[in-house]
Amino acid sequence: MNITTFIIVSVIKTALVLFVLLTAVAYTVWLERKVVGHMQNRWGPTRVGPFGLLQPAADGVKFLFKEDLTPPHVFKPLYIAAPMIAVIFAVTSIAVIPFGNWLNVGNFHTPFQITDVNIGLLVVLGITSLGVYGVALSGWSSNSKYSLLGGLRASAQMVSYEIALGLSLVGVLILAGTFSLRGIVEAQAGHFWGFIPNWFIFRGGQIVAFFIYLTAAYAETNRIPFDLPEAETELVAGYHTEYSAMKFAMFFMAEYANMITVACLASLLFLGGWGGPLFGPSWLQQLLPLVWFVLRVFVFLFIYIWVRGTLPRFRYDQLMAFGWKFLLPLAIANLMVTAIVVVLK
Amino acid sequence: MLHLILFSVFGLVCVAGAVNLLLQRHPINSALSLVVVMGSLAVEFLLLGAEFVAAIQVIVYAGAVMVLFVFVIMLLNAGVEEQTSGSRVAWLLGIPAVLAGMVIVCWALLERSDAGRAAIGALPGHPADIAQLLFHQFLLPFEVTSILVLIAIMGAVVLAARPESVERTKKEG
Amino acid sequence: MAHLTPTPALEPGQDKTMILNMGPQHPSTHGVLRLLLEIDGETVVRMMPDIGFLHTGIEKTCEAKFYHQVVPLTDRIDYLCPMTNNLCYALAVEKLLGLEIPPKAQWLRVMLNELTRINSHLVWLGTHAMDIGAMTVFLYCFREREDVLRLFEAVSGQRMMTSYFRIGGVALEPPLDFFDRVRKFADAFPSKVDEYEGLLTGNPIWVMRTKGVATISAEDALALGASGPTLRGSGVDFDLRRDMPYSGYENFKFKVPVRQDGDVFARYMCRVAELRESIGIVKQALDGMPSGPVKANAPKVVLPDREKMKTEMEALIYHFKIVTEGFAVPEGEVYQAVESPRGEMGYYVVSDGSAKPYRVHMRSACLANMQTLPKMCEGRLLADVVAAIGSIDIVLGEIDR
Amino acid sequence: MALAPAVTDIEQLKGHPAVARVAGWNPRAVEGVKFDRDEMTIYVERSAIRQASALLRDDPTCPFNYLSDITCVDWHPSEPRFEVIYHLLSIPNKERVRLKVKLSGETPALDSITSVWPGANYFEREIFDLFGIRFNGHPYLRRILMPENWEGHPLRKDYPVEGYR
Repeated sequence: MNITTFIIVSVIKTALVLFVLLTAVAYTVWLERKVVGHMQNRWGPTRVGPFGLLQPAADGVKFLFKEDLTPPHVFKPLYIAAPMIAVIFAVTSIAVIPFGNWLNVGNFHTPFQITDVNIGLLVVLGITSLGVYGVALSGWSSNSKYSLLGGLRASAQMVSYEIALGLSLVGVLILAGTFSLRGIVEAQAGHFWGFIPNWFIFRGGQIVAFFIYLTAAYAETNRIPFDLPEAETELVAGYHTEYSAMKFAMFFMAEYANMITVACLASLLFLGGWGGPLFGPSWLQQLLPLVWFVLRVFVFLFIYIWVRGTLPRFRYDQLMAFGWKFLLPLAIANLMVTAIVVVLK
Repeated sequence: MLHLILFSVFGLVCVAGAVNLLLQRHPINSALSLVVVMGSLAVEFLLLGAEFVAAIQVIVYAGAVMVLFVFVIMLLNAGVEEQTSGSRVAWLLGIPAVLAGMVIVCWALLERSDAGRAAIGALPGHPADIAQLLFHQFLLPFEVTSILVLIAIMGAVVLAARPESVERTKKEG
Repeated sequence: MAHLTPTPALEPGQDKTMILNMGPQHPSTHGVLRLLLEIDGETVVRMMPDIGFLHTGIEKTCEAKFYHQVVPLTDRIDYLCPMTNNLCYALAVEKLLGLEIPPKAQWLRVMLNELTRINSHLVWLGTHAMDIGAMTVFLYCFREREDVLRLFEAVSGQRMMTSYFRIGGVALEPPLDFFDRVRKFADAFPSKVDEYEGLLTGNPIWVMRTKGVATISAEDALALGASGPTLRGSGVDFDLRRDMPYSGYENFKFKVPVRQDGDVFARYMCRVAELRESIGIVKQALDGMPSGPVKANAPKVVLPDREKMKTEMEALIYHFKIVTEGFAVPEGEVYQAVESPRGEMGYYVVSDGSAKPYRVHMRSACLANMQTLPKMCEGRLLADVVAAIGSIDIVLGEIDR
Repeated sequence: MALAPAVTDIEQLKGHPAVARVAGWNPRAVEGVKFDRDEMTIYVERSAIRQASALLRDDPTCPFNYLSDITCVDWHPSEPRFEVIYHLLSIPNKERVRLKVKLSGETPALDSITSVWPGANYFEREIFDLFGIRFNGHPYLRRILMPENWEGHPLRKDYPVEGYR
């Protein structure tokens, strides 16, 4: 592949993935409103389009045309940059996430992935760890007490839970023996005992790791029961109290894009990625992995929404205690057990 | 070719960030400049083939250490620093010293330029290689460093602990 | 008890702390309450509630109205339990007049009063849970509240500002199928309470957020004038319905839930238990509903039936007189207290012998309960403030009047 | 409408625990009593209110351990113009008593009872706000319902309802 085709293919892939991701973000919001609505004896959006399907578009238009207020006394450069930082880092990590196997059209082969790097997982972790800047800076630059408290809570929470999140993944890495997300998925192919799929969630006690990952991921994405940075009943809206219109929408997008990233990672690392039964003609066989992958992501997102409809919110000190005193030791224990098992084998 | 261009661009970004770090008057701007430096350094590592180091650079420095810096700045609500002309000794000694240092570094680099020069992207940066170095070749220094860091952490905890909590610990035994 | 006297105004600019101005527009101050918080990190060092944003001068307005015209004003004090306020005012004026109320009116009042309590507690539970982050409970509660409001609408024509209890009885006979509808609701309701409890009572996060949080001892609660579930949550076994019965409450059997811990969880458990007790009282009222008139036989005070007005001369004259010039109430003063969902709701009515009350004062349970708030919150985290506000169940309309 | 006439003879009402307690402490503190519509009222001398309420609170046989309410009535234009009214409740004995203090209209002031009942705080502030009565010894006597810069005291009978002209 020469450099021109490389650039063209990359641009096309990036644009496509970005489009799909942003659409998915919009429809995750719709899904959330719909699912939570049905859980709570109401309908969710119904007015705009069939089943309210055009609601995300209406929301987008609304955000675009809303008055964009910049309160006085904010630290303007960072106040404007913060939502962009948040959304950029939220979206960037999708670059290394594989969605499926290879696409083969005649002579042309390309993976369903923007780029495959052999430290894919580390890249995702690195980029998401930068996402905290958006939150922290928005909290600080807004020059509002609620925002500041929200920003502080968010950065402390994200830094703390990142450790547990990272450690929960190490077990999987030991079993897979690679940082490449594609490699990790390939390590989960096949079945053991004839029928149980060879997913990491079923292997070597990694169900514990999955639980830790799930919990830490909720905290990383600031979702209930860990949504303290924006706990609206305490901090009005936390770090984005002072934001309106498109800047607010960017934070919103960042949150949902992060949710999707986290869901993708969970599917790749624990649920066998895009593995699933393949049948039919060859074009179908190429596209089916995408379907299986999206299905897993959907299930994961559904659990997110379900939890939101069920649980109350932690208190700040309880959240910290839970992260440091329970999740982190559990993650370390899981890591050691996994390592010992692998070595003994 | 592409790699070389990228390498040079990010090298410049890195230097510009470092200079900006010194010039900025507001601590938060300085901190963010440092983040830029870290980020572009990571890219340099990546381009050199040290992917693992690059990722760790971002995760540890940009993602954790600098976040704590920003955190502290936010908490203290540090304002703009006042501009001072600086002491004359610094001007007289500092500039020649910096120049001399740069000359020495350049000379050293040029002198050794042939030996051990690695092609871009050819450094042994794979996690397995790093592990080999850390846990076989340099195991002792690695462990000694970790003990040193542990002692430093303990010292920091003792220094940062509030007097009353130290008292309580003493009482409890 | 000097430790309970409030600290003077907060002075900003102290070194380590920050003044956070919570409210008057804030999602969890349940209306327009402003809390001045001095916080150190997220720990509340001092708290000063600031009220009065909803002050509408109802007490002053009452002095310009005839006695019967005051009834609609009482609805608007506490918009979550209009019937309790109606009842309290009606009882006070009836006591001034020395009026006997027929049993059916009394039982109807008790039944509707308990439905009001359920209505109010449902709003409390929903918003309290929402404050702590459990969003679904809110909508579940409002689902049942809707049923109660429909019952109110059926009986009084209004969902919230009912004005159904009048001086000398109730406004109208309830509609024909009303009691069946109430029974249907009463039969279905306990399982709904199970549903709320299923989402909250056993939930570890809920327990973590409420147990041992915002505690107040029985002595402090008494000294600060707390009443209702706020007092019973601290272990003081006192309920006006049982201990100083009014409006025929002595005829009903019910338990008064008391918890000893004095924390948010205790108050929560008290109120949830009260939901079950209230529905029990409603059922008893349904079972033993006496027959007879719903208004006292006092033509000078009670408006005549529409039917009589059209056929009897005297009724028409009385109607005209009551509506145009009210009715004189003998000189004197009366303090009547009832157990509102929030505590002791008291009406102090002074008559100078004319047709307008000389002074009407409402003893607001929330105003006194809110004095416990700084005691509960100081030294605790910001998130606990929200839990504490929810747990004392304030209605700002009642506080500010 | 059979209303029993009010009893105002102190000798007849000596049986009431609150009357006995206050009169037993200082007969001059009791300016009068009234028993009307099953409610007991004791008129307390202005300077004795704090002591009287403390006495009633600590009564060993019938402790009036709960302060229900404090309010005020303006009898403008007659003199003494104001009546400050305390409603006490004995939770163990399920008994209520009403204390009344009469104040002149000149510079109405009396002792605060916040040192006896911290819960009196808001009630006294409300009376200060709406009637303009000062409570000596109150820790934080500021307007509570009306804005800080409000002119006049709205619940006074001579307050111009339609605004100052």
